[in-house]
Amino acid sequence: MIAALGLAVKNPATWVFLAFAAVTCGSALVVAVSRSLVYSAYALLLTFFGVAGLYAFLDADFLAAAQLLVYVGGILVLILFGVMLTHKIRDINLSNESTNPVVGAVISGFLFLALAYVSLMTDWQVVEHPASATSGEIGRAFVGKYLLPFEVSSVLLLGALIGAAYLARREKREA
Amino acid sequence: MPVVGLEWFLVIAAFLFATGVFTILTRKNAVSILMGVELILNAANVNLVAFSRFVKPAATLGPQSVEFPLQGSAAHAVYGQPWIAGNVFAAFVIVLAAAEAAVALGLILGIYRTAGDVDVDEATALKG
Amino acid sequence: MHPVITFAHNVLPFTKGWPDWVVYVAIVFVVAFGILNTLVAPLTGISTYIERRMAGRAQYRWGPNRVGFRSLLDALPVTRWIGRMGDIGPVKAIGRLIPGGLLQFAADGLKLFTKEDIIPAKADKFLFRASPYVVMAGSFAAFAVLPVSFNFRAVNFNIGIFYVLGISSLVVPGILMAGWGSANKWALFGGMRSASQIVSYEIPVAISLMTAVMLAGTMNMTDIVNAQRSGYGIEKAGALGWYVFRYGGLMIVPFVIYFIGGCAEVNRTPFDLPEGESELVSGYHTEYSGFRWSFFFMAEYSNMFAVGAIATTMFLGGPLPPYPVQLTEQLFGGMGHLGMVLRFLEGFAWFFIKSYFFVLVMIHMRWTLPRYRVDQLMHLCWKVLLPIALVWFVLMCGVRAVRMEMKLAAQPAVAEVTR
Amino acid sequence: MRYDYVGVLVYLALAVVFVLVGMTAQRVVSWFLRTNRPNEAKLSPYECGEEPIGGTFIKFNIRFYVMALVFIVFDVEVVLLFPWAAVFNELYAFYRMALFWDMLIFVGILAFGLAYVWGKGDLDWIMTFRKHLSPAEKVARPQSRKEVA
Repeated sequence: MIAALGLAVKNPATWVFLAFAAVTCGSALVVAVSRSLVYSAYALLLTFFGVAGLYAFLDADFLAAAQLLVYVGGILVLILFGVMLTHKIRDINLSNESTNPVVGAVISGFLFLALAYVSLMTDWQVVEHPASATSGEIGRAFVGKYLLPFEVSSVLLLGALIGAAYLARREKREA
Repeated sequence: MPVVGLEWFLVIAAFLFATGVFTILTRKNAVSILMGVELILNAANVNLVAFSRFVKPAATLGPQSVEFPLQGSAAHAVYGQPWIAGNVFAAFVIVLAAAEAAVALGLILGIYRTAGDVDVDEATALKG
Repeated sequence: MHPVITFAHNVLPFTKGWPDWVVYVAIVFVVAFGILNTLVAPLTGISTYIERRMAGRAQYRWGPNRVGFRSLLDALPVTRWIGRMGDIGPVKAIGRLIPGGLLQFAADGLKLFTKEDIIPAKADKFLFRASPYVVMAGSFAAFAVLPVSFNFRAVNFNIGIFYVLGISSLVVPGILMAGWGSANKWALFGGMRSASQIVSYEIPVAISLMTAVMLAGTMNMTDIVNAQRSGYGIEKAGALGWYVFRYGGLMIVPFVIYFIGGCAEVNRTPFDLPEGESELVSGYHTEYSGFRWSFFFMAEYSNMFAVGAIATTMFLGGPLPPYPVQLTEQLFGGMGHLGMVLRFLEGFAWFFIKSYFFVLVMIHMRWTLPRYRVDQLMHLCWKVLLPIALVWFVLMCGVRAVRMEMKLAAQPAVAEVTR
Repeated sequence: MRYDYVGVLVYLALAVVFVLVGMTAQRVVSWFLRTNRPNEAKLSPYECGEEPIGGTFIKFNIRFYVMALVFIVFDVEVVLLFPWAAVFNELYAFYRMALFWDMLIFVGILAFGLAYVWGKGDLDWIMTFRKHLSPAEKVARPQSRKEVA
């Protein structure tokens, strides 16, 4: 254990990993506690970026790029639009008040400790397989083993599209 | 050889999950709550991909004998590498997250129109 | 061992003692620095010069025509003497050859550098300062996977083009950051418009790029280039192997959709609604001044070049010349290290010429076409480009499937073995 | 593989360092060359010299939002189709036309979604909502896009 840690400390990749982990966790914390809604949203940008970095460390190249494309380029933009559209904005610092921070901190702290305990104490059956390109494998899974989820996800997307369009359209009747 | 072990990723994912839960519990703003949900989904994704990278795939994926099929073989074509399952799941979670974000923001917009605010404590009526 | 490291060990023997990752980072850093200093920063300058000259031609006025080599030469006594020799034909002709105004961009850069850096009082200082970093990172990192010459690229990423789509989406939050942080109506409005336009046009662009990916069977940009070395069953196909000309010209449609969408993604006329001068002052960077502003400018021009470079790689054979590349391969192959250098230069020259051609087309479009209206813009994206791109993707898949069927029918034994 | 990520990181870092060095150098120059005299007029929002009226944060057209909603669905579609496109050549000999029909069903379902939002007018930038208006209001509103222009 100690020897492994010593090796890890000497490896520069460990430090890069720690930097990504710090960015991810730190910005997630900002999302949770920031007093400004816009800062929360932009901290979320860093979190998504950091998670993409973690995917890179897990050799999931396709997912890292998909994370950037969907989360940063899509969901985050949607959230930012939501922030800008649904506010009676008077000031650049949108307030983002929170309630019951103590109760929330206790519950989520307990959750974190429990999950971390389980993660660290379980004897995982870790196996090594060669790091290889994942995009081809994912494509193979989409047309083979996971064909049904692949097709059903298009139905899900259709439902989301129709539902979101309907919700966004609805009110104008009254206006 | 991976740089760092599985536990590191699991702990980071647990932290993301906890911050997501904290956000959902404490925020009043609906958009903030959505951000919390996105954090939780990301945490789940990190877990899935980490297990996909590190943990031995269950033999139930494909025939028992095919654990790491050869590149280009028929078994490879049909089943792919079994360890990819976690990555594929993560891809589907991304699909889910996108769909959820679209519908949730549509709902938030609806609440904003009827209530004039996106405070979830105020949105108590089911019909606008 | 990574090929880049092997290459470094062969060419620069003193690197053998270094750790592998140091060698790799050093090599990639040098390449990236080279790209930054040839394809991004000076090219921005040259492009502004060319753009303003072309604008001058289009609008019957002068572009920049003072600062430049000609003025430098005028300052020397000898050339002053030549100039006094007056309107003798040949001398005048020589004078014409040395364009004035070529150094205008350097002067402009110097001016921007020394300008006052204003941050509005009401602005969100942090977001205002952070935005250029995000925008610059998003547009520069896309250069990492471009195959600038034969089998030469900084990063041989196996998801190449998908990575480009992913990393360039960093630009959108960056633009919204600038718009929001400025605390200016027009900046915010320009940012919103810009973000909505970029994300909308990303869909037809991605689908038309996907068509080329489907034909090549890979997302790696180098492999996509190599797939265009031959075509129509001809080994030495030259330009015929490029994807625009393949499949009887069917691929022209995705190429055109890509180029239109690419123009819209860099927010230039006729798609420059986000910075339409007549309504919004200059879009999301209205409040930016001085050197801080120049990063947005640089990002815009490097994005233009990137759009051209991706079009070149995916549809026009990248660094492949229009004549059969095998000819020069044989010619330079026997020349050792000099041959390697020549081959690199050949590929880079073709890549650069083709990519820069698109930049010139974009500049020309800007000064030729009037601006779209916002509803026309969205109409074009969602009701014209997207359906055509989708239908064409399905069509090309069908064509490809038929081709594969024919190939399999020709050699049934192979099909049996795979099954 | 892992080296590729390092290369990407170098590019990202170089872009950030480039901006950082530029801004720092500019600040250094400012000590002895550049003017720095902010005043109230300079620091106010730039609105072509007019006095700014009202706050900065106007309410936006809902259309931006609807476009983003439609966009994200198709964005995910692209993400799912890319791996399919990358393996099409490789797996064709194995699956034959079944591979093509897989894709066609997937694209077809989403094309239906596109047709739906198109037909419902969600893709029109200018919404007249004639359907929901009384006849008197209909007369008052512009009837076609051309009139709006």
